[in-house]
Amino acid sequence: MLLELRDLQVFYGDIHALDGISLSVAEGELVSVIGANGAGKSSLLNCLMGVVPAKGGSVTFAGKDISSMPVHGRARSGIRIVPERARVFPRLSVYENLLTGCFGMRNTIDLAGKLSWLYSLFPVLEERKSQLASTLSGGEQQMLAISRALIADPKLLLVDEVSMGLMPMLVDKVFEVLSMLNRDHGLTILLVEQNALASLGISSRSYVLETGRIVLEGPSGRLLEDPRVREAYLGL
Amino acid sequence: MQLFFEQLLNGVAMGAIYSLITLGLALVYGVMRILHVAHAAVYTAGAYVGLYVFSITGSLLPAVPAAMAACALLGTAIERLVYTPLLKYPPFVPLIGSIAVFLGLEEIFRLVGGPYILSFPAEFPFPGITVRGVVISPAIISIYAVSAAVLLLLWFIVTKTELGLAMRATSQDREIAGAMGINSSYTISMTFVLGSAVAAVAGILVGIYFNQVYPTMGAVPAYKCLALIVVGGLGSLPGAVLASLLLGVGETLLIGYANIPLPRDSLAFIAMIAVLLWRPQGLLGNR
Amino acid sequence: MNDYSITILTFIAIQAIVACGLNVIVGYAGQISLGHAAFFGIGAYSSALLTTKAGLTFWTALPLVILLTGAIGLVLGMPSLRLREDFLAVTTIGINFIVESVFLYVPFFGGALGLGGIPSITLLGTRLRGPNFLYLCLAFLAVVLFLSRRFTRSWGGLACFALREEETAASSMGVSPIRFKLLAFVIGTAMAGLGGALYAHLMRFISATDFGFTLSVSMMSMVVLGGIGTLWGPVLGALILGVLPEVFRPLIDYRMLLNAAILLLMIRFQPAGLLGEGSLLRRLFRPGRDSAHE
Amino acid sequence: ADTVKIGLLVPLTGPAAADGTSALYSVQIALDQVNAAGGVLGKQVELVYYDDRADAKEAVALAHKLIEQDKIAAFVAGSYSLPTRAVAPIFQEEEIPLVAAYAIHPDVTRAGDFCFRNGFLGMVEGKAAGYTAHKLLGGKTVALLTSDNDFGRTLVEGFKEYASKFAPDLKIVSEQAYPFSEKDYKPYLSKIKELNPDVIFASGYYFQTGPLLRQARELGIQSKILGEEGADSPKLMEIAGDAAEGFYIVTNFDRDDPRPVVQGFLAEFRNRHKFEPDMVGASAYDAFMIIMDGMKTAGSTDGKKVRDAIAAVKDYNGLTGIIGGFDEIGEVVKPVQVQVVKEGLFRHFGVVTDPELIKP
Amino acid sequence: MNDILLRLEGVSRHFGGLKAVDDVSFSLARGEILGLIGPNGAGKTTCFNLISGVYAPTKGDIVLEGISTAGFPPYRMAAMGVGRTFQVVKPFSTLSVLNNVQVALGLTRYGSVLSSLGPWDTKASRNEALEILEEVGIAHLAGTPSGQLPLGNQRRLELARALALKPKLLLLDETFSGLRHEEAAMLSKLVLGVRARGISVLLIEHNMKVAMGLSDRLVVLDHGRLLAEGKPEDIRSDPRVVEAYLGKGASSHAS
Ligand SMILES: Nc1ncnc2c1ncn2[C@@H]1O[C@H](COP(=O)(O)OP(=O)(O)OP(=O)(O)O)[C@@H](O)[C@H]1O
Ligand SMILES: Nc1ncnc2c1ncn2[C@@H]1O[C@H](COP(=O)(O)OP(=O)(O)OP(=O)(O)O)[C@@H](O)[C@H]1O
Ligand SMILES: CC(C)C[C@H](N)C(=O)O
Ligand SMILES: [Mg+2]
Ligand SMILES: [Mg+2]
Repeated sequence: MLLELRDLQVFYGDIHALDGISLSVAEGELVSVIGANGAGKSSLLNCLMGVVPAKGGSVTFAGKDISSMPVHGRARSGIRIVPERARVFPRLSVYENLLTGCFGMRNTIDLAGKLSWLYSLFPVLEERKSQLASTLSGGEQQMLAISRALIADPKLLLVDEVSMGLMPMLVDKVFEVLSMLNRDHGLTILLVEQNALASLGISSRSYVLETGRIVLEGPSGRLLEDPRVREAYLGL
Repeated sequence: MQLFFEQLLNGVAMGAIYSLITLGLALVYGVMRILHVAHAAVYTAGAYVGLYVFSITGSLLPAVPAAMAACALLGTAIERLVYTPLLKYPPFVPLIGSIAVFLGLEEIFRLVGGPYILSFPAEFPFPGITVRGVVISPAIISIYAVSAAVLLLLWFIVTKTELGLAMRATSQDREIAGAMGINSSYTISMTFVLGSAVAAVAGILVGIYFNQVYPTMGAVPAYKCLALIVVGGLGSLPGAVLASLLLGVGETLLIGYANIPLPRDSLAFIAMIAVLLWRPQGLLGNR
Repeated sequence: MNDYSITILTFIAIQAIVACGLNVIVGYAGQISLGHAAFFGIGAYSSALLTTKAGLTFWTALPLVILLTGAIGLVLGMPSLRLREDFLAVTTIGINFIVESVFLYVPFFGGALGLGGIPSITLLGTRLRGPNFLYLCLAFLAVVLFLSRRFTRSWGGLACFALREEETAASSMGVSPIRFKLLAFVIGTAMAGLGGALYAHLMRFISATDFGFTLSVSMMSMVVLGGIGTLWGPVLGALILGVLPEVFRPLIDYRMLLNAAILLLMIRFQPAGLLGEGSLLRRLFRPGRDSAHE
Repeated sequence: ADTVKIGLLVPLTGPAAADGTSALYSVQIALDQVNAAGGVLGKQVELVYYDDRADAKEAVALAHKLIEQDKIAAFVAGSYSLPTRAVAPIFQEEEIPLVAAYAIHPDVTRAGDFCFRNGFLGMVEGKAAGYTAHKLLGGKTVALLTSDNDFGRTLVEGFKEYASKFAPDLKIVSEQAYPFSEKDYKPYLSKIKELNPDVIFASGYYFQTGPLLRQARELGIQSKILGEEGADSPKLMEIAGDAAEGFYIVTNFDRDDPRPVVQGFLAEFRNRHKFEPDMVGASAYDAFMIIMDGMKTAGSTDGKKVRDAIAAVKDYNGLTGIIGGFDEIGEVVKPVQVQVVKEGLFRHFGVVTDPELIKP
Repeated sequence: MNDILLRLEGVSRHFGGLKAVDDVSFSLARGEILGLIGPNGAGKTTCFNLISGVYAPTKGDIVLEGISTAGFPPYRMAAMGVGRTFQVVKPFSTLSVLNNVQVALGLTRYGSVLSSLGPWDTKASRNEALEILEEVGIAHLAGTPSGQLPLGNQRRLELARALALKPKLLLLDETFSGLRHEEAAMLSKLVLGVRARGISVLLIEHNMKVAMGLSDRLVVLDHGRLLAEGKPEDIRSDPRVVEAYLGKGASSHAS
């Protein structure tokens, strides 16, 4: 297992956001998490990244316990996040935002090659290379956040609602890219998504989160058939 | 004409000194969005430590690095103990903390160094230059040389190394900067190290130039330099330098050639308000 | 209670009045002002001038003083409409310095020599001194607190809270940023003017340096320390910052150091203020009380 | 009580701390001398002092504390004009005698008949400075450069009054003021350099005049430079170095005065502390001693009686000179000292005795 | 439906050299739900900012109920009956959810200083705010500081505040994004109910199921310009729209 959580607990003051989450993601797997508003999906990803502290439980990544590793340490060991609401650096240019994605490893990756790949994926980013990120449209910021996370060849990618704000055409494209990276390059992905149809579609396994607890898990194909999931998440 | 050049030389020297102090503030503001009033106390500490080491060893050679080291330490201590824990509160909370630190340090300087003005009798090991009747004193030469060197070095660090990018990213979203592999607490500490070491240099230069070191010598820079980073465009380093030089020259020429009815220190603020009404983001700021 | 403690308490009451004004601007409307002492000074100077040069009594001058200070607050509040956060903070520092130097340099304001011969306050034919002056200040403080409370409970107050949190959203909800920021500025500075008038007639002699930046800083410290945006915070802050130096008085040499240290410790460990959200005092006295207005 | 309590306010912290410390140390010497000689009226004297930070508001509260809590019999004002002005009416009202050491503002003594001043009124010292520039230094043209506060401004007023009343031929070629915390005087001095006056009257404190001297000489200004009591500090020499040579001041203390009071005080001060005594300290010493003398003469510590005794003083042998007496307002009448810096020390240069000038 | 509520007449907005909105004209009838769609960066949010007064148009005019409103500030537009939500949510973070809605209820009081002096925290205003929260489904969170809500609920709060303005025109900027199907369906129903009360709705939405399902008509922007306009079924099959926006897998989103 590349990633393994045991009994994770997260609190915000008195709010018990995650209550005993245990899950695992194997190397090269694409796993999705779905759940209602406030179920704790974002908290889960943020806690894995180290942005939100855990009150209890353990996180193991590539065989190492990273529970007490600071956020930048986790990033350096190969975890990247596409955060909810993109959270690009507003007063850095688009290009500089991309550079932050490969901080400290500009010389170890093929920067030019990566950039041209990302620009071909999202041509608008090249057009807006020197524009401040705060003036990008919502969807453009989302594209920037995805690119920023991909530029440094992560080992584990955490994705929080990428489809939000993206136009339909791009939603398809982004999901294609994610499954391509997963399939062809063995990138391990943990995907949080409201667009349940799409995320169950590309993932091999899924978890359903409700009020801080995992209530359902299994192969995505099986969840697609689950009546509760169909009603609440798929509208079928 | 000769008088004009003398004034100009002197004005630029003042500007250079302002910019050495202001840069630290701009750096800190850039990375933490905090108005680091206590920076003026770090600068005073630089002057005291410099003077102390100088009076023991009789040489500036150990005095300058010692002061820089001491100030770097003091600066990061302030950051670690006061600012970082207060970061998530509205900006006036760390500001009040900063002012408290500033006042406290002033008292410590008074208790340790005495309430009196101490002189800083360092001589420069080279003579002044006379260019067409205008005397350029060794002190002014040193101020020019040292500030130019420090400014260049800082410019290089901030724009040419990844540290600069890390600083700006950290200032805008500390958590996400971390998630990109940037060690934000290291970055912030480095910022304080740089800014404070430069302030130490400024403190020593001022101490020698005016031959005085005293507990409240930071009081005027504490607020005047705030005006300067605002005029420059908060967080903009070139802006801070530009504003400092303009103020140094402007003040000097205005006093020399016009009878202004208001004190010199309020000039900085009048200029600031004028600039802000015209460009609310400051000279070189973008927003 | 002796004369000495009464004097201290009188100063505290006056500063509490002024700090309450600052709280309206900073706490309610979210406009950082580090130049509040300027308005305190404008109140003091205008009352001093009206009573010494125009021959008015304190009571006839007072409405004029309050109006005048509020009006100047309106004018000097204008920059706050264009500037944000730290820009505004530093601009207000600038305003403080400029106002101070106008008092210091313009002969009409007594220049460097200050203004003396300010009459004391008489009420019902008796001159107010010692405890009576204190009662007067406390009465005004009560009025100021009452008005502050009324303000927080008015739609205008709510509009200010909204502006403080998110200006674009507030504006899209019908709140004119200009109108309500200036309203807060006028109310806040008028309170400072009232405090200034009391101060002038207590001291009977004023000079520009009484209204410097350091005073603005301590006003701000009072508000932040007590709990910014709370009703009683500024009063508590004024009380603490007024009493502390007296407690440390016997330590002479270490007094100001301890003062600064305590301020730092309080800010460091109760950053939301002693009466602020989630503070120790608040948890002790009002367990389980919800929501953020007041 | 079995001790006589004397109150003292001095600035021990803040920008005026150095002056306050000097004043306090000097008063303590006076106190020890008095107590060693058996105290006053058979009782030991106790000094109650507080730090007023040279702040009017603090001083007012402390004045009440001295009166109410400490129940002092008399008060030495050892602080700057600003706080001293603010407290004078309070002591007046309580009928407690007040002697101001070195505050120069006229309001101090105008507060009433219980308020006296041992230092010079700003106008007097300013006039004496005018006389010195004109007569003793032979100046025909002067440039005025002053610290912008009540102190500097008042002195300049006095100087100008002298010029307009007594010396029509003395020309004031420029008048400039710099802010209290100025450091860089070159812009002002450059202007003066062009005018090349015979004398520059620099009225400010030593931490201002010191650097000013240095920078003036650096710019190559040759004019004679005259200061006043604010520059009367050993610190001036340290700051200005060689540039202080030949600098004149009008002040309230003559270090070359051979009288034993003076030499004894100098020796004692140097013995106790690491630094040189100054005019601020000497004036505070005298203020305290005048009160002691008043009590002895009155044979009582009662405020009214002490007041009357002080008002009646004649030819008192003070540290700062022979005090002719106090006028009806409470201003001291005594000669103004002129000193010059020689080899890094203030030395006697002359005195201004003309009653027209030194009568307040 | 000839009763025109809002008309954009050749409206442009430039940022430096960038034409975010370029000569756009369309109109919205009273009681209509109009969908505004288009690729990312097409200028949809900018259009909202123009209509709600956050930006003034560089060129062109915006007419609301026959009044030319170009250059009016947001608070005047609000007073004229425009209520909006923000794509990037903007809650009054430290205020409770209830207080957030109450702010919007004060719309009629903010017109003059005098009328703003009345008390706001009355039983009436609390009840009214609670009712609206009930409608959007977050009444149980009334006491929570709004900054602590998860994103989906902040979107609902945005909607609640806009409704509390009792607008004639409701502008919804991706209010349905970040909601799962069940939640989106509930809000769709609410929007239909709002329209039934005679309120017009202008809606930006990338979720085609929602956009196509709710809108009477759709306007498509691309690169700041009007690309197409028409009934949902026509837009869905318009090749230009498919190429620029929907993509080949269009059916999976627009089903
Ligand atoms: N900064 C915070 N402070 C307090 N509570 C928070 C904070 N962030 C999240 N919460 C609470 O934690 C719980 C989980 O929130 P989280 O954002 O993880 O939900 P989510 O599943 O991502 O929801 P959504 O689908 O709306 O994004 C919620 O009850 C939320 O109110
Ligand atoms: N203040 C600004 N300065 C410069 N460019 C801007 C500014 N605001 C918006 N833009 C640009 O204008 C274009 C239109 O932006 P807008 O936000 O209206 O797009 P949108 O249609 O809402 O897109 P999305 O669906 O991604 O939210 C974008 O390309 C954006 O980069
Ligand atoms: C130290 C002294 C020169 C003080 C001065 N006499 C004053 O009253 O301000
Ligand atoms: Mg989420
Ligand atoms: Mg948009």
